[in-house]
Amino acid sequence: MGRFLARRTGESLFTIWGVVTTVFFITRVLGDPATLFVPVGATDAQIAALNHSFGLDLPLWRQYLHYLAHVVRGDFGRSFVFGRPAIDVVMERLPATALLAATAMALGCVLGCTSGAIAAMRKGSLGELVIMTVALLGQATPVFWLGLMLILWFAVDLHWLPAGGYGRPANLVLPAVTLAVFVAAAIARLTRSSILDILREDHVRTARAKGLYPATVFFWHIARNALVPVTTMVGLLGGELLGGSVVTETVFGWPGMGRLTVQAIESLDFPVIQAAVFVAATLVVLINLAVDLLYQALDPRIRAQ
Amino acid sequence: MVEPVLDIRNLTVVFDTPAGTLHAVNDLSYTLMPGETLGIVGESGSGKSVHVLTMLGLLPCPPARIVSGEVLFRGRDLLALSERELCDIRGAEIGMVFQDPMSSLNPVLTIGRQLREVIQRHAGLDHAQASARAVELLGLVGIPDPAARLAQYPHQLSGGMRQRVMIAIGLACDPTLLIADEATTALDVTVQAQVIDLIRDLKNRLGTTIIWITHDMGVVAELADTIQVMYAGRIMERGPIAPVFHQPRSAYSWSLLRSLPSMARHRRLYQIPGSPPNMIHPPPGDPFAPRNPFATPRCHRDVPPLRQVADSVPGHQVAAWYDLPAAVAAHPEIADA
Amino acid sequence: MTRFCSTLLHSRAGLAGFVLLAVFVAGAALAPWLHLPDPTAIGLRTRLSPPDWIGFHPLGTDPLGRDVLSRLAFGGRTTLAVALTAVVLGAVLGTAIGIIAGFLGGGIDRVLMRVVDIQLAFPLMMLALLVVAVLGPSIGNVIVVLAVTSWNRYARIIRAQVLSLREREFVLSARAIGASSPWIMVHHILPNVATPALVVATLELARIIVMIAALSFLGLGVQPPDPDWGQMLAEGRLYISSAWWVVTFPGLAIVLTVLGVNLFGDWLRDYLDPKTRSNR
Amino acid sequence: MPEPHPAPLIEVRDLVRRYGQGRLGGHRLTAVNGVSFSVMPAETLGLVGESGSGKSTTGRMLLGLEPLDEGEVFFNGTRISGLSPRAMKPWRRQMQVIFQDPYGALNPRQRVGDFVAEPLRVHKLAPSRSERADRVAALFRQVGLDPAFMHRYPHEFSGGQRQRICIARALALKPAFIVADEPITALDVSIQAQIVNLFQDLSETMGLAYLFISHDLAMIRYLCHRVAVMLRGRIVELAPVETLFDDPRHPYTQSLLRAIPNPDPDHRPPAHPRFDVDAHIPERDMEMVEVSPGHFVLRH
Amino acid sequence: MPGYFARPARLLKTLLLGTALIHTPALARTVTIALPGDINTLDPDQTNSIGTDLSVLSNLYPALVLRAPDGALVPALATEWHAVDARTWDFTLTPGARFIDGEPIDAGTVQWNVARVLNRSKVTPVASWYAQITDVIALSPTHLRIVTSTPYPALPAQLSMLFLLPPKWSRTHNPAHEASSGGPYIVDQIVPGDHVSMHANPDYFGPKPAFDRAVYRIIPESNTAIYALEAGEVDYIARLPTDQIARINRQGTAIAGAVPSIRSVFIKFNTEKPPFNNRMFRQALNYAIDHRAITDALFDGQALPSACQVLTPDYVGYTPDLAGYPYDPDRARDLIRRSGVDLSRPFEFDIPRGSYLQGEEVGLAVQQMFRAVGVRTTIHLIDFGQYIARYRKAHDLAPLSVLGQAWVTLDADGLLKLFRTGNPYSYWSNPDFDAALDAAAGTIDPARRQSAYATATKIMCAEAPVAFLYIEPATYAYSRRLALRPRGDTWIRAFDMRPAK
Repeated sequence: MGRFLARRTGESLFTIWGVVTTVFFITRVLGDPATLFVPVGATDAQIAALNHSFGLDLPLWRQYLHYLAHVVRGDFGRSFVFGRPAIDVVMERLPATALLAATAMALGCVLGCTSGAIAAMRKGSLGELVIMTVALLGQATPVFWLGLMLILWFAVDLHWLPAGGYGRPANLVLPAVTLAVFVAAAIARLTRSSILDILREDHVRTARAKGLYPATVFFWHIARNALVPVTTMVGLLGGELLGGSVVTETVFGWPGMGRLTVQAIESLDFPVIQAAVFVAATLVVLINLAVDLLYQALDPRIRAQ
Repeated sequence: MVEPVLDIRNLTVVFDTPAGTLHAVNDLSYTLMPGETLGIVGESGSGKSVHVLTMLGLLPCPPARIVSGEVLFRGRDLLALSERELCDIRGAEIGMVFQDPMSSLNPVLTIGRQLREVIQRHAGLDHAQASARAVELLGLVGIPDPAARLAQYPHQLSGGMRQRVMIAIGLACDPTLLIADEATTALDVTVQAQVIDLIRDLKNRLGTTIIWITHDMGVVAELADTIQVMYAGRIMERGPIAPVFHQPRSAYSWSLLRSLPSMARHRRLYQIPGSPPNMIHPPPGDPFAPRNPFATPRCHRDVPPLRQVADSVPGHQVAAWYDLPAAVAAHPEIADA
Repeated sequence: MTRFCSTLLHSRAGLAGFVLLAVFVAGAALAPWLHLPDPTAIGLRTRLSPPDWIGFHPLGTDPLGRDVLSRLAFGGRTTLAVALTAVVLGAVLGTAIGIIAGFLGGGIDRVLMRVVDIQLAFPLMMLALLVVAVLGPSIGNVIVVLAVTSWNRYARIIRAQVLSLREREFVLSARAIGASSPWIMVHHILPNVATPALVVATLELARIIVMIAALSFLGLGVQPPDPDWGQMLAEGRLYISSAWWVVTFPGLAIVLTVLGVNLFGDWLRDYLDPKTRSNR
Repeated sequence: MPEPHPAPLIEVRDLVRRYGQGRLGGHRLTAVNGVSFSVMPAETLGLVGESGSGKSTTGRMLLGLEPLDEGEVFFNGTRISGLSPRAMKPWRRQMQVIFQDPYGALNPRQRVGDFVAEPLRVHKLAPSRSERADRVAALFRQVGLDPAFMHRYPHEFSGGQRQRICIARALALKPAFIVADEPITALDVSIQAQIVNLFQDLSETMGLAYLFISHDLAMIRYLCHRVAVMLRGRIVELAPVETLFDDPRHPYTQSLLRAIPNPDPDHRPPAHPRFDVDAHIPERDMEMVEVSPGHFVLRH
Repeated sequence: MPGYFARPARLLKTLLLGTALIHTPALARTVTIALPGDINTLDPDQTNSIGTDLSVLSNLYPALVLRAPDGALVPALATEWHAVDARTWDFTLTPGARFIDGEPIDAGTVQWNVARVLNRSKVTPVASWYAQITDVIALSPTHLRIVTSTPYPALPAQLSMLFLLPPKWSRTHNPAHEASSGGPYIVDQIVPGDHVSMHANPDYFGPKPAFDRAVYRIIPESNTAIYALEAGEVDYIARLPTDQIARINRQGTAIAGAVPSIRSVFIKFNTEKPPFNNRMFRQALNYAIDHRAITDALFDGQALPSACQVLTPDYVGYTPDLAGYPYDPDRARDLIRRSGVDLSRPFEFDIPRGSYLQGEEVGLAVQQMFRAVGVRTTIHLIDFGQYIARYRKAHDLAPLSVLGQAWVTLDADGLLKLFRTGNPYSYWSNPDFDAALDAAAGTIDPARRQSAYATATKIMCAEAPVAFLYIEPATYAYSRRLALRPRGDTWIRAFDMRPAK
């Protein structure tokens, strides 16, 4: 266990280093932020002075070493736009994204697992057809389009829910549902297929041969085992949600990290881009680590290795 | 007259596959008396596993479909019972042991849980009592340090130990009937020998009625009272073990025995020509006829009924249109080939 | 081929997917011969005309007065062509890397798998945004971005397949006759990972179509005036409340195409799955 | 170990194979531990043992399909272990392998004719397509298959037919020696005899030598000239087949022989004596001793 | 309590209890304003975004002068001002003004703030706005003198962008994300990326704002903003597409409209590279543009065509009645033929994405118009950041690009200078134009400046370094609860708004 954690931590650190390095070099070819920050009419000297204050006049390798040395201490530099430590700017937006992603994930998991399980256990029924059709449609619908359509129906036509904004539970409903549809669709399909796979396994036959109640067989011998692949999917989707909330946040004006990143890329705010990518990557790595640990809890065979 | 534990009558099971209807079990009838150990021998596709799984409601329907027949277990027709009633019988009155103990045990639950749940389900014991019973059962099947095993997972045990756990589960509620489906096939010979000893011992001590399904003539010979040779979903020959081994009356049992190396030292092995029949399009008559050098024209036409062998012990039955000893005598070159 | 057709005809879902896909692919492929108005012809005086089923603009016009139906057909050409190219590129790259990593193992494998890890940790959309921002938006760059964000899915799955194939006895048997590693990779591994690669490719095709739309929506995709579904959505989204047809039709086109791909892909996976193939 | 015969076809000396990482206290499993034996021309040597005893690994090491941690392999007196794949290639023509699982041994995406022809292509033995087709047809006939099946795919064949295809491929290079790794275990009972008979025919007509790996002692006794018994990576007993069956010396061999299910209902043993494998794991420094000519037992 | 950023715990509480301080329409004394972009910084010296950052800050910090909705410069902290000579300006300040922390707002405050902007060691992006200031002298707490290096008639206008921070407070706080106040409003809460709420400052030295509370909500998607307005969640939105104006007015819940903004949009030619160094070709392209189609069809009649100049009527130095290029494709084709330009390959045409109202549509329309006269172009939608880097840093503009320019002081001087020889933003060189600009810069006499700019403008019209398009409309929509005067210079200030009668 200790060895496992040590190895995984080492790998995770390497992964984060890779991400942090990649984003550094990508940002450096993005453009010249100083020209963007000065008002029209500024002189070359003013631009150069600004570049100097951003630290962008150093040779690339020195910028990189400087950057690495600071990243290690959790310092991504001051945001060009916000004039404050970039990591603070990002961390401020993290709760909003986390709230959205977590709500969408929870909603998606509950919906997806339930409907997937129903579809698998009632294979061939009308219910399965309906659930799977909805799930396929859910997977096929681009998130941003669904978002726009939901706004059109629920905010504009029906006036049931606010079109955007942040702060009250009502604001959360539409963006969370928009994201949850995708999650639920993916999980429903996976749950169904893993349950169908597990139904074919010998140990389910054993459980039934023991005369256990169908509910016991379902929860302890089918659902319990189906959790393993579903957990993987949840881990993967978690990462995707964090990165993929970009579009949803834009559509709903949700003050999260995704929108911040798009804005930072547009305004060439290198420190914020770097910090945002770092935070997102760290979260993905942590989610993967958590999934691995959860795996061990769920599957004793993995624990043994 | 003692009432049979199991009385199967005209059971026919088919599978609906995209390629057509697969005839898995064809008009199968037999009875099993209390305390009897029945060894069912057959190759893959002979219907030996399918028929027991169907009667316990363990095969998914569809694709499986029971066309006809009844299965009387202590007088009750299993096929007419509701799933709920069947649940009460499975695990309690009928215990099962499956082939691959690795895949037949749930890998993510402890041995203890998998034992306890069947005990608690049927015997109505509480957790502590069920644990105690589980320890007792593990001891019964010869697992050393049984108490410590309860917290272990299947993958932490050796194959032999896992199969003993399976047997313990099968025996957990003192079943009237224990069905072992290829229970030793996946095990090493030495372990297999131990499991056979164990079953024989349990049979003597508990008086359990046993159906032992295998493809290994040797295992049957060591364990069973009655042997039933199946081929293509039908019984080819059935009877007390000694006469069937010494004087088989079905060409199929005869061929099987003669193809065994242990029976044919320094002689060329008897080679059964052809390959097992396609059960979607089974041959019209005796299913073994196409591979049987002694087949008569009638064999290719009509399905022979299972009948008592006239000149053998009572209960020795065969399904054949030919008289095997006569046929072998008439064609010594086949027997020696 | 006969088996393909007969099995397909027996699967309602697979057939529905195939038909949906066929309709959109045919519409896209045949667009130039359908006598549609020029999809780039601007008519400012007729901008945002509502759908007129029997008139000149059956699906209405967009904010620049261009014919929505025509843009949908020609946009399908772009979207599907870009998606297919990206899928093929990603599949070839990912499969090659997956085979090499899985079969050769060792240091190469470790390095490649770390790269996969790094890319997986890099939020996909952010990576796409950054790469397009660096390379500048163009069809070619969109294809590159999509292929780059896609190869690791093939690589991971193919590598896992190869790891188990490598232990299969026919590979050992090929070694036993003295076949070299490249020979085995080409003659034995590649044919056997073609099916999983195809299955991943259908899933990826669906994902990539949505991804193209998302990139276009954020303004990073295909460059105007060439039509593209995602770009039509992006251009039309300002007008969603005043001209519903501008966003509804391209949105539906994406949904139905992806649905078709998914349905057909699911069926194809079952069809190609050896477990369901030979009823043993 | 002294050799009973002067010129063995195959000789292996002190093969060792370890699995797992050795560093940081990770446990290493020694799958094969100092295995030595030889196979004479046209001889069938049986290798028997429980699953995990290292018998398959030994066969693969012998063929160079598995790296050797220690030890040497000689073919006709020439050392062939440690050769590069290129240098090994000519020797591959002399030794072939047949595997247990006829479903896994065939490439499902390759026509069986191509599968059988592959060795000819790899060794450039039959350059033209028609020449190859003729050779393949001849091989098909040799193993009792209709050459018309050449263009079919593996899934169209039964287990027994597949095993014949595998044998045809192994024969394509006209080897002198074949490692048969549990070749009949996965087959239906009614088919096993067909394959065993084919092995015997080939041995007689082509003078093939076999290393016959099996856990089926009855089959070993029927088919082999000599038998080696493996336990946890060591050979514990090696003897001519009748000697071994009549006079087993090692307790493990004894327990194995007693465990064979006897298809004779009149000879039911009262109970099989229990043999605890873990109590008899061969120690490292144990040596083989010759108890009678050609009969070697690991001292216990 | 001074401004602060909500801590996550507070945020969570707010969320759970649903008691966010966003107003509900029932409270008549609150105005909720939708901002089209994020509030990036609260430090007035770190931002040049009028429509977002500075609009919010104008409610919090005092300025010497303010630009009223009608475009006039009106007193704020400075009650009156005049030019002492061409380079010296005197300001009289309101006595007794204080920040909420008690610091006085006086001449010293201004002095400190100007010094802060112009500080060489800690560069601020907006330093260029005030670069001509050489000296700030506090003659007394209420009497301020500012000296410039050259005659600078636009100084008061420029100072309407300068918001005064409390010097003492600034030493112990980070003005980038903390706010004090000395203006009409005091911050209540800031949720980054979502909203800023504020209440009226009872001690403000100026006129009391009409609304007790003001909330700025950030809604970047114009659709979402429109829906929010229709749902009554916000009272004011800006930058909506012109086709929404009629629709909103038809619905009647809100009032929508457009006024000419201070930004004119044109196609900038890279006149440094052939064939755009060819005047005849540039003129031809001007003839090829159907301005009416753009302003009437694309902008639903809400935009005005440019009068052959980059200035709009709001600028000092605007030349009225300048005859431009009529739409004449035949003439355009003729000129192109005579110019001898090789049209075999398409020209690159950059459009900065999302920068101008319906800018992409305009670009596409222009592309079609150019194609009609045989000039083919390839469009690239690029980020504004990349566009400006190409424009300014690399000095490598595409042959054609859509550009909109404005100058905050509404003075021709600033905007026209961008086309002067040697200016880093200029790709064009014309000695007569330069001379006219120099003549204007040498004086503060309005008449002489006007005539000099008229000369410059006419030269530019004839030489056509750009293809003149239109004056970007400033669109808006506001709830019927509100009364306000729409303005074209993108300021969105709560204290300008009043409840409707």
